[in-house]
Amino acid sequence: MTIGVQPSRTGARAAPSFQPLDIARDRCKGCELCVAACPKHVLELSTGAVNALGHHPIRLTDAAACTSCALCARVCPDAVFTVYARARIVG
Amino acid sequence: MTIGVQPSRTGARAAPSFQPLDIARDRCKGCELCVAACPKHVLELSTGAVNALGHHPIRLTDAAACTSCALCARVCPDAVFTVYARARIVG
Amino acid sequence: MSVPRVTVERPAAAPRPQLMKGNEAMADAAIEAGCDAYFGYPITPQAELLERLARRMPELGRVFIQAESEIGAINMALGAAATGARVLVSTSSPGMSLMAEAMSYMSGSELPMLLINVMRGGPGLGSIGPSQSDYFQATKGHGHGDYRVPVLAPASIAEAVALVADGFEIAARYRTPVILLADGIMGQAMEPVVPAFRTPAWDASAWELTGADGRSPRVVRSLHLLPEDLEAHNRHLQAKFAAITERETRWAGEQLDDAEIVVVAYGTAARVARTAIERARAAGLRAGLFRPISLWPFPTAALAIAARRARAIVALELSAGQMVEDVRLAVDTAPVFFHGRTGGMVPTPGEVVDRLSIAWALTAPTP
Amino acid sequence: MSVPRVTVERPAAAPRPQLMKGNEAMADAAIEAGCDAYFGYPITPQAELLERLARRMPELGRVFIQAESEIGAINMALGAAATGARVLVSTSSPGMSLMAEAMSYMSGSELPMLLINVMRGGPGLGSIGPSQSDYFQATKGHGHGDYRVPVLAPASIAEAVALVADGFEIAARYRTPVILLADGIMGQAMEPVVPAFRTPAWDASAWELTGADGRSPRVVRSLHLLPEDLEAHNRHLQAKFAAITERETRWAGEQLDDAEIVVVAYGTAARVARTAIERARAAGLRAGLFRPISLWPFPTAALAIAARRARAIVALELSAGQMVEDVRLAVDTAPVFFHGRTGGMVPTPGEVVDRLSIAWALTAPTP
Amino acid sequence: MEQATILSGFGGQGILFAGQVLAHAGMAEDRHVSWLPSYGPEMRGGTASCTVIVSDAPIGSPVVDRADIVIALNPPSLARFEGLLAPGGLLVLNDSLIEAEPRRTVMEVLRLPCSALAREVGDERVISVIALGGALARRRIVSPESMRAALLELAAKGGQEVVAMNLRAFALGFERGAPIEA
Amino acid sequence: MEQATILSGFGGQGILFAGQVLAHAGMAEDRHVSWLPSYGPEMRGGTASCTVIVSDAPIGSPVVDRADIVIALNPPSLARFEGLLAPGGLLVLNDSLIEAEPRRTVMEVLRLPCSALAREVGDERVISVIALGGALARRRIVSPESMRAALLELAAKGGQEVVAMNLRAFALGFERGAPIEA
Amino acid sequence: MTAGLRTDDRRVVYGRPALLTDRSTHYCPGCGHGIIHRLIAELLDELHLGPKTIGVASVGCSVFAYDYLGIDFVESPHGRAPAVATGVRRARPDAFVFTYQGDGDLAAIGTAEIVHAAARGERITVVFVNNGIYGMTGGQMAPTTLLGQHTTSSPRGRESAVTGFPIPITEMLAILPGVVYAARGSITDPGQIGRTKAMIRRAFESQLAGPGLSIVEVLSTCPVGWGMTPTESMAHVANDVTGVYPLGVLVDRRRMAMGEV
Amino acid sequence: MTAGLRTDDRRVVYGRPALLTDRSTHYCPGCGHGIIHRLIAELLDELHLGPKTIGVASVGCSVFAYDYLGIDFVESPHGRAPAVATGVRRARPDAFVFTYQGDGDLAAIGTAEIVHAAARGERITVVFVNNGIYGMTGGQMAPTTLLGQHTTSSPRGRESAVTGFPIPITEMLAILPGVVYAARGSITDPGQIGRTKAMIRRAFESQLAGPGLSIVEVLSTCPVGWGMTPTESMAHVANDVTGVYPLGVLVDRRRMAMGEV
Ligand SMILES: Cc1ncc(C[n+]2csc(CCOP(=O)(O)OP(=O)(O)O)c2C)c(N)n1
Ligand SMILES: Cc1ncc(C[n+]2csc(CCOP(=O)(O)OP(=O)(O)O)c2C)c(N)n1
Ligand code: SF4
Ligand code: SF4
Ligand code: SF4
Ligand code: SF4
Repeated sequence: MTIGVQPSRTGARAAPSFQPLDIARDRCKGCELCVAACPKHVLELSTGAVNALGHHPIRLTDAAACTSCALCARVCPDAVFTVYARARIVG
Repeated sequence: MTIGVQPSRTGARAAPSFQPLDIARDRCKGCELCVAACPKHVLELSTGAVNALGHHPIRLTDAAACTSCALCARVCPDAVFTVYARARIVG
Repeated sequence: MSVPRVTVERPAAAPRPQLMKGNEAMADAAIEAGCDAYFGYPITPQAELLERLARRMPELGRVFIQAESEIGAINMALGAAATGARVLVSTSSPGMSLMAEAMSYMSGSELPMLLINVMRGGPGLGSIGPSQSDYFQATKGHGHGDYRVPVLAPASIAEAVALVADGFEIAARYRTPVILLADGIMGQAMEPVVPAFRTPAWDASAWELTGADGRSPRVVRSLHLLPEDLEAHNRHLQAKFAAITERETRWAGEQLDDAEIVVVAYGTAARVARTAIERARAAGLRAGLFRPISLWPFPTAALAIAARRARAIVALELSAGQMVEDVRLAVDTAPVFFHGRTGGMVPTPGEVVDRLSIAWALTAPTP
Repeated sequence: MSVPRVTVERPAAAPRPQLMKGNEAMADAAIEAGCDAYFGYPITPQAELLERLARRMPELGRVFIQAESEIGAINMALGAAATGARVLVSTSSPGMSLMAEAMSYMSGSELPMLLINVMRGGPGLGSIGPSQSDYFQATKGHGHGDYRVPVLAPASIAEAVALVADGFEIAARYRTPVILLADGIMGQAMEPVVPAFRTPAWDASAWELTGADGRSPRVVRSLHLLPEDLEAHNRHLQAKFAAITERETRWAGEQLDDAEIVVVAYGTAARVARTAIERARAAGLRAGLFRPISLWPFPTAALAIAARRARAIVALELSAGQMVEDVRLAVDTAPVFFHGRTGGMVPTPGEVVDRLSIAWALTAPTP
Repeated sequence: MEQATILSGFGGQGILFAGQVLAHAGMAEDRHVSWLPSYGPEMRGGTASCTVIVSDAPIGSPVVDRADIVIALNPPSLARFEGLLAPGGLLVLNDSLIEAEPRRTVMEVLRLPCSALAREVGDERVISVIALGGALARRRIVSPESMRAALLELAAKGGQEVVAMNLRAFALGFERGAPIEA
Repeated sequence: MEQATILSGFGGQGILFAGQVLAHAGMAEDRHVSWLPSYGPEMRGGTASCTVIVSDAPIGSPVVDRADIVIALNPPSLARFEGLLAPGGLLVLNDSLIEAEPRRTVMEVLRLPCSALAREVGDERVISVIALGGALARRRIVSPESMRAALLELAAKGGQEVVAMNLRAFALGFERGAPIEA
Repeated sequence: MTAGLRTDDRRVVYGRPALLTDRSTHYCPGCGHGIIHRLIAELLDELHLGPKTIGVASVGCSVFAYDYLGIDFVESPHGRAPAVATGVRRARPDAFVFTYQGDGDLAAIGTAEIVHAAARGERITVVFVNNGIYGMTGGQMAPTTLLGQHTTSSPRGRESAVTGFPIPITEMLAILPGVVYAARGSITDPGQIGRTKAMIRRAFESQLAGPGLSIVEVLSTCPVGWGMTPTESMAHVANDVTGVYPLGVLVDRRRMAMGEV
Repeated sequence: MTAGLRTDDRRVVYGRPALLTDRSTHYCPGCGHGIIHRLIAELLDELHLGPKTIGVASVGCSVFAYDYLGIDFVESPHGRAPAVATGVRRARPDAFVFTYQGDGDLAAIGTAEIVHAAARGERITVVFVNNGIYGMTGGQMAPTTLLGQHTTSSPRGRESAVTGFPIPITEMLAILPGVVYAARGSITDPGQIGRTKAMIRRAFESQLAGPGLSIVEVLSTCPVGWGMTPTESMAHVANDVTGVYPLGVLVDRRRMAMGEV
């Protein structure tokens, strides 16, 4: 399931409501490896909050800027991310 | 004490009574490694006799033919031999 | 998917007794018992057992590995047992000591195995002479933690053959390692053996690892990091040990009915005792033999009963005195004497008779 | 030529109590006792002991080696001890199991060493919680062969400090390994310790290997291939063990004078017992504490005496019941009850009080 | 008299340190003390806790089945240790992380927003010292002076900065913990 | 009746083999038998020995403190086992290697030049079979027939040649051992 | 033609592998074990090996691997995983067998077991996670620890005079004919993680292909034991550790045998 | 000028070394241990090391080395000699320390101990006697046994498919920086015996010169275990064994360091 599919090349900006990442907040340990890996710098810890494990979980600051490159998912030790791209239009 | 001293080069045949080898008979185990090592073929087992260890011990068949090369002593696992050469005449 | 089983071809000839060396007889018994895999490391006086299996197991398409060490051997056994295989390991005293950690793991992980220890004189490198000085190790504190291992001790080569099958059976029934505790003489001597071998039942379906195919994954483990969990596991183990104590305690008695002196001895010591008792009776001493066959569980109750009418108990061991502690725990109706030889020495019937006479004299009923 | 000795600089400050972790206190005590060389391998819950010595031993120009394994560690200890060095090794239960063979060798070779086992829950990998389930292993059948090892069990960190020095002393006096048997709590807890450390005498001239310079060669060995020789050696060892039993048996009693219920417990269990006994007495139960300090030799005679006037004995352990066997061997004048927790669980004073009440009730003198 | 305090929370909340400070303070007052950490499964991340006993007599069991004070800095801690609190005992809760109400009532409860206060002070790790300050305001196991002295000694290796911060934290907790009618 | 035979000599003198032959012969006569080798220090070179018990009743100790026959093929063996011989027992000595006289007298002694005879037969390793033949001529522990049968069975793997040699050796020993007045 | 797209028209680009269980791990934040577990789960998924796999756990922080990977598992005493795996392999010729071992486990106490499993050419795969330290027991020195590295048992930094040199155990194993594949990777960035995954895939495939032991050493991190942040730890591996333990394939005898280039 | 010679005018050309005790050994006829013992005795004599030497015996036929060499000796459990020697070395920095180990002892059960003594660079010398078999216990297969070789535990000859390949343990050790000298010799004839003696001398001198472990593997014989005559055994080593275990110096880091050629 990790085949490096590229996000759809629709050219257009994703509709703001599109969510490229599902984040399993309570799995996050705030190690910030994904923060370092994200080329768009759209990941940061929510220092306000503490999750079930006692850590400040990660959050996506700008969904629109995320290119679904999945680098965060590839470096995350806790498999926190599910990464989505827009579906291509069939036909 | 194992420095490879060569036997005296007197040219002359050793007097028959000269004994180049002391053989600790009761240490010998009859392995015949010395027999194989002896270039002059003057070592053989005394099949008639049995020593304290129950083996046929080695014997020197021809003292005169022994050149005191000490090869037997170098291969003997049981340090059976003490090898002598004629003393050189001083002066 | 289950462990490759090899159908055992029974010896063609009618079972006429064969003169067999103890080590080789135990090896053949293991094969007949359906042993799938053997792991061992050479050591005197059990080497012939390993050598016999080195030849026969491959012929039967079964697993034989001479490991790099006893630690390697028993951990291979642990792995094979986790897959449901019927595993045999054999060694002698120093090698046994090296298996302490893995024995604790296997008991904790509830993995069955038959482990034969052909004891030699200790401590340390000691000698290779026959000995019974690993009794404490086998029955009490070998590895760390609260666990017990059934221990069977043969007093003849024929019995050794029978106990190999019984050992596999107990191992599988209770999912526990089992020790067959023999001494150098049981391993080295030759006696007639009627090849009446036995293949006990073996059902590994409850624990065997096969790959999680069509069922949820299984984990064979001894780690329970939460003390609450580990205690629960220990309770389960202790209940199992209680059941074994209840059901698997074994012993034999000879001439106990009128015995006023009861000799307690196992293995080779029991053989010496038998001759001594003959001579003692010839001399008018009413002696009898109580022979534990399972050393753990120790036949405590049976011995207490056998001891009731006795005026003296004599524990005889090829050791400085180990089993005698269990004898004392069992008997409080008569004085318990001890006689033992160590380091590979074997008590002679004569010296045992002397001991019996002394005990007899010391306990003479005051008129 | 003798082992490099480092003169120990006493702490400058007047000995005012310091709050110390058990593992670190034992490490410091070993240094003060003149320990020349430490060999160990990391394992919870004793790691701080190794870590403390990793820092301090090199500062003092002494030997610290973290070995590749527990087997490496104890065999390094064997080598260092053979040269006359004052050697310390520490580990926890699984590591202890791996040391069985070398322990048998060291006892057989009559080499002194102090070995600290900070016990954790078993069997197998178990848990890292505190436990006393290596009692059998330490006092009975750890390694192969007929040998015994003095075992000292501290019930406070201050006592652990004292027993480290005593342990070295006994080791040298009798040329034997000595086990200091602590549990996880003794290793992990902090208590005030008055640094009244002690440097016991140590004379290795009788056995130390120095190179055969101006004397005939010495051999440190456990092999005696002729059973006659090995038996003679075993006789010598047994005589030594008898001497140790005679002279080095240690125990402590609390409120035994009027005790009708005697709690037998060592280490952390004894601490819990103390609290329970307070509460029990508050409730009118006359209970007292018998605390073995040497587990081998076990204070059999002293316990028998202490038990005379008691109507019940309660053995309390962090195990499924091991020391209780020695208690039963010692006591036949009153019923022996057992209470234990396993796997890293510690009995609470409350549950112990309940047990005492039950024993009290069950043994109520019939009017 | 023997008083047992249990401190519990996430690793990284300075639980073990705070417990040692308390034990040192007790020792400074020539009392008997023992400090017992949880060194078990909690090691990696998860919850850390320790038990500190301060007593006038030699201490028996370092493991307690009754605590006079329980300081719970996260929800699992409350669940785990609430039951050990002796009747009339003091329960200190970290309001910032614990919404739940204690199940039992026969006890005194002190709610402090420890996490928030810690951020005020400037370092999450002083959260335990804050809570301990609050606890001591209600139960004088040891005197505030002994606590400050112990803090000075133990925080010293961290440097002036750390010492100051810890003293602030203790003072803050002690102040917020003071009974209203005091 | 229980009869114990001890065979002892140098390794390589076929001691253990001869003992097994005797045990087999006993088994063939449906008697109880046990064979116990010395597997001790003697392993490497040195002396080898074994104890064979043939009995009408189940056998107790495989280790004996009284032997009915002692076969000593070299000096150390005589020294070691002479003492175990029961009064009236039979001592077979290898005259070729043993000059010493037995210390005890209450026994029957058979001296045979076993080594020499073995060389006659053509292989040093049959020396034990020769001695055993001599012993059986004096003590019918088992019948010569059973012995021959056992030899046939056990020497078989060595091939015809070896079998023949062993039979010759046994016959030779048996003949030389026969009491003069027979 | 973006018209008609609804926000829920999403394709999974990257998802949690099926063989990873739901439990969150006990590993410290940023610990490399999590990443390596994920790679194994992905590969077992991709190669459809889950149902025939028997994992062999070792003693170290990763002992709990069996809680996180949804496959059959057996636990080994510390260092003995290769011996345990040997038993599994011989008794189950048809299973897929791998061990997961730390450097303390494999390169210290388990030296004899790994060397002889390799010498025997056991058909198993070894995932060797080298974080240069004993993580589980509190960050003591390992035989793999770098010179000068500070640990709880080398407080002054590892000194070669007293403790010798970091042990290149995989290089030692690579010279054994029984080893069919040996490689060393790291997890310092998505690229290295990808390369390491390819190595483990090759090792797995080597086992499926035939006899011989395959091993992949993964240079990992122990942020807590090293006293670094996870990000610093990754940088440390990339900059310093790989200097002592070079990355790459040490031997690939299948390729050599098949004359592949 | 041969006149005036009396028959008792003799010079010792070769005598029993002083450090060999008077006892005759328990070794089988023609066993290589005897020759190697003698070489060690000769060298300790020549280097005047006897009085400062502590030998470390291992478990094997040679365990009795302490009966035959007149020096201080300590016995080790099977395989642990390098660990025991480490303890001796650390506690007695000024002693001369060597172990004498068979191949079963060193290359099987003792693998971890020798590897880590080498990794630590312990200043000890290891005399490693490789006779390719377990002699003392009756001639079972060792990890060093040649493929096809018949032993009591490989009755059909060693098969690589089941038991793997002969282990080149000295080659493995040689790559460790802690090993200052590693060489392999044999004793098949007076010439080889001389060369082997020179290797052991170099190894001893390396220990005297400074840190690092030195090891000499000696290809020896076990006539009894091999079922050959002593002479056949020597030929077997010369013709077959040396093909698998090439003779020569594997590494000499002192020389390398000192830029010697
Ligand atoms: C016989 C034994 N010795 C020691 C231990 C303690 N122990 C647990 S894990 C471990 C080593 C962990 O280091 P590593 O293998 O590098 O794995 P990591 O934790 O670093 O991932 C040790 C020594 C043990 N459990 N058993
Ligand atoms: C723990 C342990 N396992 C096994 C043995 C039995 N044993 C004695 S010597 C030996 C190996 C001998 O082989 P090697 O080291 O090659 O020396 P050799 O006898 O061939 O000279 C073994 C396995 C033992 N004494 N201790
Ligand atoms: S890498 Fe994973 S665990 Fe780490 S911060 Fe990002 S999401 Fe959280
Ligand atoms: S080499 Fe030595 S032992 Fe062998 S036959 Fe010659 S003298 Fe005898
Ligand atoms: S201690 Fe190190 S290896 Fe263990 S989980 Fe934490 S970071 Fe990972
Ligand atoms: S068995 Fe082999 S190694 Fe041992 S002494 Fe005999 S010939 Fe030498």
